[in-house]
Amino acid sequence: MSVALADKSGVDEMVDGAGRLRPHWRAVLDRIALLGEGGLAERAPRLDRAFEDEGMAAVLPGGAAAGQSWRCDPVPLPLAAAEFAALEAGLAQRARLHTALLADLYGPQALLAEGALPPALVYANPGFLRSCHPPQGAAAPILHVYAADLVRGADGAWQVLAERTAGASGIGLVLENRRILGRVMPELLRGAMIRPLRPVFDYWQDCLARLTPEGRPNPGIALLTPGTSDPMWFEHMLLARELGCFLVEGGDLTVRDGAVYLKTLNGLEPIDLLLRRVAGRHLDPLEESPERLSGVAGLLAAMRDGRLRVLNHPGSDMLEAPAFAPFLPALCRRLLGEALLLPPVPVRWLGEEDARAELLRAPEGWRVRPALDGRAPIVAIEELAPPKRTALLAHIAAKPWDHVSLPPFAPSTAPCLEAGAMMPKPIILRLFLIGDGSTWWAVPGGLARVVDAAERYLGRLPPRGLAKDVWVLADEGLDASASPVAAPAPMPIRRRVGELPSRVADNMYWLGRYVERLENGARLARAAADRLARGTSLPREHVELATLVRTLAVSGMIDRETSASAPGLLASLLGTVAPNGTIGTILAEVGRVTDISRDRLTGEMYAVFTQSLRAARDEAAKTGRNLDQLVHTLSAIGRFTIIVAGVAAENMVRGGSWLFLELGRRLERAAAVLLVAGEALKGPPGQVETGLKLLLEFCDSTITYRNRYLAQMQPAPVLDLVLADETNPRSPAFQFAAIRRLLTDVGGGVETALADEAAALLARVAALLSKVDSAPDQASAAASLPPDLAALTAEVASLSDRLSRRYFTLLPATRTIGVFEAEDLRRGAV
Amino acid sequence: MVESGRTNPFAAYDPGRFFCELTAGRPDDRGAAALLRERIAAIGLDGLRARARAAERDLIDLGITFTVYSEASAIDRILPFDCIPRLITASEWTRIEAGVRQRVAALNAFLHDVYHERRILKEGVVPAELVLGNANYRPEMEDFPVRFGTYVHICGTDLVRDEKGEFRVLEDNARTPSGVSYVVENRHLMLRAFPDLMEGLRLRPVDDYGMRLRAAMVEIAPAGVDAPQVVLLSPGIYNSAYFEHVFLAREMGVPLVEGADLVVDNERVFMRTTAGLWPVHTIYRRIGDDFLDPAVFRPESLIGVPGLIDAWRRGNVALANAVGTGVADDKAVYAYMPRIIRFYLGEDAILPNVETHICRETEGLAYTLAHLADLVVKPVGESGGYGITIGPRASAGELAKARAALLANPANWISQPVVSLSVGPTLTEEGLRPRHLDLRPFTVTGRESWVLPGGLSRVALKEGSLIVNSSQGGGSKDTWVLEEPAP
Amino acid sequence: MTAAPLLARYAEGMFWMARYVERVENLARLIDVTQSFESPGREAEAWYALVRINADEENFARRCGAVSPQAVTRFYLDDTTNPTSVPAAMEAARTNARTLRPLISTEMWKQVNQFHREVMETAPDDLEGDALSRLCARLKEGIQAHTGITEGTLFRDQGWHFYALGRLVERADQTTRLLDIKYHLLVPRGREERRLAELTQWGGLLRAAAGYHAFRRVAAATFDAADVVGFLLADRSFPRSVLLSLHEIEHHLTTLRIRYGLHGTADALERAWETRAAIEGRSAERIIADGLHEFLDRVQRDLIVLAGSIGTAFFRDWRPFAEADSP
Amino acid sequence: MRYLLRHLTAYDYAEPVDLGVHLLRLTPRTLPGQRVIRSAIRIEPGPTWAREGHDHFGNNLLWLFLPALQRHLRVTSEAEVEVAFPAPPEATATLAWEDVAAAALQGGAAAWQAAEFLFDSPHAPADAAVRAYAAESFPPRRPVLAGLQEFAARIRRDFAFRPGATTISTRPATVLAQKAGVCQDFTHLMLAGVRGLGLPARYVSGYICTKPRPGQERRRGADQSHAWVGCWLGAESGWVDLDPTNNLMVQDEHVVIAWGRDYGDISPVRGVITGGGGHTLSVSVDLDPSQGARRRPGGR
Repeated sequence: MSVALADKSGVDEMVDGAGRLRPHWRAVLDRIALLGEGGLAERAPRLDRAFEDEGMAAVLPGGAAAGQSWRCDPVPLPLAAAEFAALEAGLAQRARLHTALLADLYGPQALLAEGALPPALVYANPGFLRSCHPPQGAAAPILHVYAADLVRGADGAWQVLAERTAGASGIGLVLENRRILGRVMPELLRGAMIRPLRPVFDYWQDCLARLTPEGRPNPGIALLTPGTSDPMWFEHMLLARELGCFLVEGGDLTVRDGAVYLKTLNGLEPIDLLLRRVAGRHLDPLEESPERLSGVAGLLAAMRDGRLRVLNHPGSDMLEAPAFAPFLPALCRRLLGEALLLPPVPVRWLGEEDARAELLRAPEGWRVRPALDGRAPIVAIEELAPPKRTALLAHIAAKPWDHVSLPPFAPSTAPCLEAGAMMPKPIILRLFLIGDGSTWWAVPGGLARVVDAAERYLGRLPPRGLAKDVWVLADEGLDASASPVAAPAPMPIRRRVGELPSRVADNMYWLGRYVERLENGARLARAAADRLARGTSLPREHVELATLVRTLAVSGMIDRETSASAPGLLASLLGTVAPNGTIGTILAEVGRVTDISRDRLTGEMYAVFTQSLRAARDEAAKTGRNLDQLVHTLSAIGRFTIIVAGVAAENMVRGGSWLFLELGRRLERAAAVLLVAGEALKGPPGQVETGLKLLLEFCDSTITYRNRYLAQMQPAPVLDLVLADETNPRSPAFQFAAIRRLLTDVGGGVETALADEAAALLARVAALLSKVDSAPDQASAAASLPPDLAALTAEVASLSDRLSRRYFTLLPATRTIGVFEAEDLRRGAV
Repeated sequence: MVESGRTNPFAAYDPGRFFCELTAGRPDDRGAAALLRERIAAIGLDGLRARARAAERDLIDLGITFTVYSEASAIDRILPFDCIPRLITASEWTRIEAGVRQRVAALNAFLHDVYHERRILKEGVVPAELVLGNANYRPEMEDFPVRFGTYVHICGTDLVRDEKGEFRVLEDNARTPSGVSYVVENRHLMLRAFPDLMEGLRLRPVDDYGMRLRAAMVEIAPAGVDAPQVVLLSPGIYNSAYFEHVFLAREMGVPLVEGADLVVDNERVFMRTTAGLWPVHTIYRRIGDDFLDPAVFRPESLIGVPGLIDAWRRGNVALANAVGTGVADDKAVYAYMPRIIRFYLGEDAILPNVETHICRETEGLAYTLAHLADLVVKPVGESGGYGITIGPRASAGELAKARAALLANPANWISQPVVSLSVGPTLTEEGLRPRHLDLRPFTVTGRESWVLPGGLSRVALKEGSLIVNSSQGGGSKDTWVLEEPAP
Repeated sequence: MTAAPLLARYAEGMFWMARYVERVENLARLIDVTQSFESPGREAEAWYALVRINADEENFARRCGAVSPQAVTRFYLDDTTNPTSVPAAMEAARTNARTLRPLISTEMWKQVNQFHREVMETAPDDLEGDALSRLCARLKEGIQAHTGITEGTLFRDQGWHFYALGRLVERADQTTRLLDIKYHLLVPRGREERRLAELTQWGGLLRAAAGYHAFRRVAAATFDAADVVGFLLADRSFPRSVLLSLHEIEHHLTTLRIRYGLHGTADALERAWETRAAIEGRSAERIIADGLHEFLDRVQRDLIVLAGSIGTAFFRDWRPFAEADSP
Repeated sequence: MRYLLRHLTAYDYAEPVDLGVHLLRLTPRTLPGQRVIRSAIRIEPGPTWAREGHDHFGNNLLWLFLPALQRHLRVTSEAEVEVAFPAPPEATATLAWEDVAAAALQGGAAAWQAAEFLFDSPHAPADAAVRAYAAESFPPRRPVLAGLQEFAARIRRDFAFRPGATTISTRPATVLAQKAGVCQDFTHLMLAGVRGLGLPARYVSGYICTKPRPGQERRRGADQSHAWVGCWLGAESGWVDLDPTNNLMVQDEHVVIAWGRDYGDISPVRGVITGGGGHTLSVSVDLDPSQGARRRPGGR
């Protein structure tokens, strides 16, 4: 194992200036040695693969190509216990300082009146929410999560590069890094004396309990996400799941009469605590940024009224402005009466005459960044093209308060695996704190981000990158798993069945329908492929194949015209499983719905779904243009659908998600069997027997039929078995009976209209059967069924429509009035 | 020599003097054999091997296996399957079908006669002691009526084909013939793995065997039962043919029972169900006579049903095949089959026997002793290929031993010339090579007989070997019977 | 036309196939969770809990001796001669499936057969490093495929009810044992400052029962031991809770009784009803206060009797004329 | 001067509105030069929930939650107001504009609140051309009010009052280029120009007397909400309001409703509705001198 010497520019985390190993690295290298010679290099690709498969990028719709996701370096970054304790104390102090700062800025603004802060930092700050600053005062703003980016200076001391007061993005990455590292390299973590990350959520939930507005024993807690298009959506999903709260988008919430509610199947559920992952100024289109409708109108009114607590406080985004840094030492003394423990990197606000003069005197060598936007990148003046540089300097001269300057900094380096060898790479460390408004606790881990040579430091987390797991070493003699938390009173368990957001119910319902549609499509295609393979010489076989083609065409899987010949049919079938074909499209849709429903699936279920789904999609995407490839693809699809069925049958909690997934599957299956039956019975009575055989095959019921009846293929018993037998897991009667039960559960025993409809369908099937059974010529009676079956199919579709209207109907689009129109000033009077 | 995958696999194929089922010119195949050869050549050796491997995997997955037991473990093996099918023309099949029907009719007539009037013994056509002294003779059957006079409901007739292409009967299996499941499964396997080989060829289907069998079982149920309950009686999952039992039970749609599932109460047979006792009317049994009823035959049998024979004799249950059929498929009786056919049916055998010398008859013994080195000497009443001496391949010592055995008990032996079994191209390590084949068509008889088109083609996988038994290294092929040309 | 009722042997085969399948799933999940959640420095203890949950202390001591992660994984995943191992359970499941071959779909048999072979091919390499969690994932996926095929192809006739009974009895038994052992590993240490560490352990326990996220959704914020016990014992929608299992057992027994007229279900029904009433009648806090171990012990004994009475009524020991014949 | 104010806003929706949340700024502010004798807001249909309050700038606010499935919304604001804003200081006696700018940027006890109105705002972004246009009125050391008055007069002179020439999103630079707009555009233009020079300026919304006084022409912007500019003259002189649309110092013809950085901070009837389809809006404003209690405002 070779370790390249650290670059001179930055301190190295592993070796000191004399090339000696720092002692706390001993533990890490010992663990790595356990993997054996080359063990690390061997595991690294698997680690990459695991991140691609299960990491954040994997959930982005469409999946991510290699190199598009966050990766984790196999070599962790250890932090000695004492060093971490110092960082924790320093960051906790900063979190307290920011809380005090917010209390003033959203209250009396004494700091402005005293001149301790220049007005520009507040009034020109886009994060300052005037709607949160009513003149008569409001509850003190609360910070609940806090993160800071740190770099180690040349003197070896950590400095704060940036702070995150809006939310603490990246904590999900920290947990994912540890989880996947632990799975791919269990030996690395086994026996290592490091502090575990698992208590994080326990602590977090404790905090939430303490932060719940008083007198709310069973708080409704929700995490507000911008939605699946957000690059950090994965993290939102993970947090919501671990914290046991709802994951909601703006559209899921509504404000009624001054209180915030979640729209669920059972009506409106009150929300008391909102963890926001949406910028403060996008929370409420009524009072802030009316051009964005991502928020919830009336939310801020509810918050001001004390009906809702938003964490972090919507106005806290303003403190991410880099311009605050140079004022913090003084503010700390002023507000806390303490000296600031952790210094910032030497940032200077150009609103100060001296700083501006120094910069303008010799712009080269300075870094500049917008003073009030913590997410904008840092720019090196000497790297700017002359016109841009001139423009920037002019801007600084005109609006000096709009930028800060800072000298170049060289982050420390840490060893990273590259091409099998350890190479020093510059890193930035992000640590996270969780608090309840008064006490703070640092997550014993973090995100060490490798700064790419090409990348200038960005204020926000990039969508991809290389991270290192951060190991906080346990103090000798201290129990690694203990943590200094006082026990709050335990909260009673709260039932949440039925509190399913309508959007989620909609997704689960369609997931069920799509999966079943896939299964039915694959079954039909498989039956056609088999006949194609063995050739059709007998008249019976011709009829069967023609029926299959018709059914596939009616289901929209293939085009009937072009599938008339055997080669045409093969091409059609291959076409339908191709990524842009009907089955291929459904596969993609299933993938999409699975991803956006991920917060409703356990990790295990999600893994099982996506792995088998990916296998199916990989098969479908293969270029083979022959029957073999078709059969492989159909098998892979079949495997995916049975796994979903298996999970639904035994592993899903019998809650709302399950109910709607099942409803979707059952409805689709009933419709499919009715459709196949309708097609199979089309034709003269003489062909009925052939149709019946096909129907038995499609419903997996051939053996059972033989078990129950003699060899004779008779219409009444066959149709009874495949349509009306409630013990046959494929019969419409079975589905209708199940749908009735499911709808009864969904309706909570109160609403019975839809369940009654399902019962009526069940009776309709029985009626169809008695029609055939009592006919003197059963074959003719069977051949006359298709119109009845079509009518029944239409009723299934109508039940589905009514179900959607009742439970999923999305409210009409929201819009703002009175802001963009202002007709009152422009109407044509005089 | 191992052929590479690219050459025409038939280039090095030479059946020699044997009749080849795929390369011998048969005008009535209407070009099917040539077409098939072309298609095989098109797939190529590599393709054949790859698909054959996949097909074997499929067999293992499906559990289409027989179990070989040794002291330490039970190993599931598949019956080796050769992917090159055997072709039978429509006219060949017409003859075979008529021949085996005739033979089954004669066997049933014979059995009825020996358990009733014994005309054939009284008239000396068949030596009485050969029948009455046979270990498989069941006195319990005497004067017992079976429905439609059918004793042998399921019969497997082993045929071979000589150099001239003439089909001859090698053996009758009138007790519990096995192997029919392979006929159907082989076809399914070919459909999955080699659909392109049969495209457009019109083949007689084999998949309604179960339905035909069940219909026959219902026919033979005791008269007056409205909806007879048929069951298949198997020795259980440890029997090497268990897969076939499952297959048949599923294809027939009847319960597969083991002895312990059946009870006899008041001379009626019931099966134990969760709801109590349920009457049973026809038992397709896959257990030998000796094990059927410990109360009557072998008392140590654990797989039988005490009281079953009583119930049967009372006419409360039908057994298929009937007890005591072993007396008819004995090798000794085999020699007399042409005479038996003529005796009962007044016809010549459509399918000739292999020329057989009955050593209990003086001429037969004399001829056998004189031509020992050219003949195959077989014991009567044994099966499975054991105890046979093949003259042309035997050492002097082996011949001497056989001669001594013959002289000691001539009645225990028959002899036959070495039949040059036909061959079929078979996929081997080296390439396509000729291997010897036989054919076992299956006849199902209730009120009437029906013959499954084709039958089990077994192939001796060792070069030059004539032994096609699965327990002795045999494999099987799919058997394709071409449809009659459309009128 | 009425079909023949179910052969007693088939009913037995269904019941046992399901139990063995459920056992494989539980073992795979336990091993996966143990490996993912082993506490630094306390690995041996965590792995030994696995042995204790399966009541394999003696068996393990005889075959393996000292406890180590490697020994335990080998014992359960790669030792065909250990009757409580995954391969042994899978072998038994397949043997039963073979018996049931005439009854179950080809798809179902094929999957069991393939999966059995896959399990039997487990090699020592599969237990090393990250391969172990992949193996567990494959095992779980195999069982889920089995369940899916069963769900989609097995007729909801008598056989299915016996199948369901097998899975549920095994599941209820596993959940009680899991709770019993884990609870006693955790609780005696219960000093207040270690509360969080324990909560973490409870998280591991919930994951072992596949109920972690479900529980999270139910328990809004913090929770304590009684909440977890209550969830695993008495939740009404969590598929692995003892109460839901018992509830479904009752449902299946009742269906067998009413739809198929199987009156032999009486004893078993009574037993299920009593056990369920015992769980429903008391809060988790109360159960813990009165002695969780004793309570779980009772539930386990009840389950054994329950399985026994199903067996006596329908399977092996069933003697149709025993009573009539006895003098 | 005493006025009776009546401001009617009516929305008619093509389809019923499922949910409506509204924020009204319709009640005049109480100021040293403005006395609100009475005021009332009528809403039809009646809200299910309402809250009164003040915003960051001290404007009067009313939050409304309306019942579901309404087809229209009518808001009537009526008030009786007496206005008499003090006369502006002598223009030549005001501070040099550069000193005002420096004091504002400095913040601190005297200026920190005025400093809020120094910076760009969404509807009045900084623009070099606008700044240059403004700068013509601000030669070095000119007293600030003199510059402002000249600037307002230039706007009145250079720009055509032309409803429909602009929309709310038309930028000051465009208004400057096309030399036409309405009161809101002139206000934003002036805000951008003045702030470009570093002077605090705020957007003031209100009304101007509907009927012309004898001998005067009718004021532009009557019959509607009106807007003008408030300017800070330094800690001592404080704020004065200039109406660039009519080139007036605000004294007794205007009623002040609210102020903020620009129109976005003070829109009078703002709401978020779901559903409703298309809608039509009609607004009418009357601001007439009242003769004592001849007519009771509020209609009752």
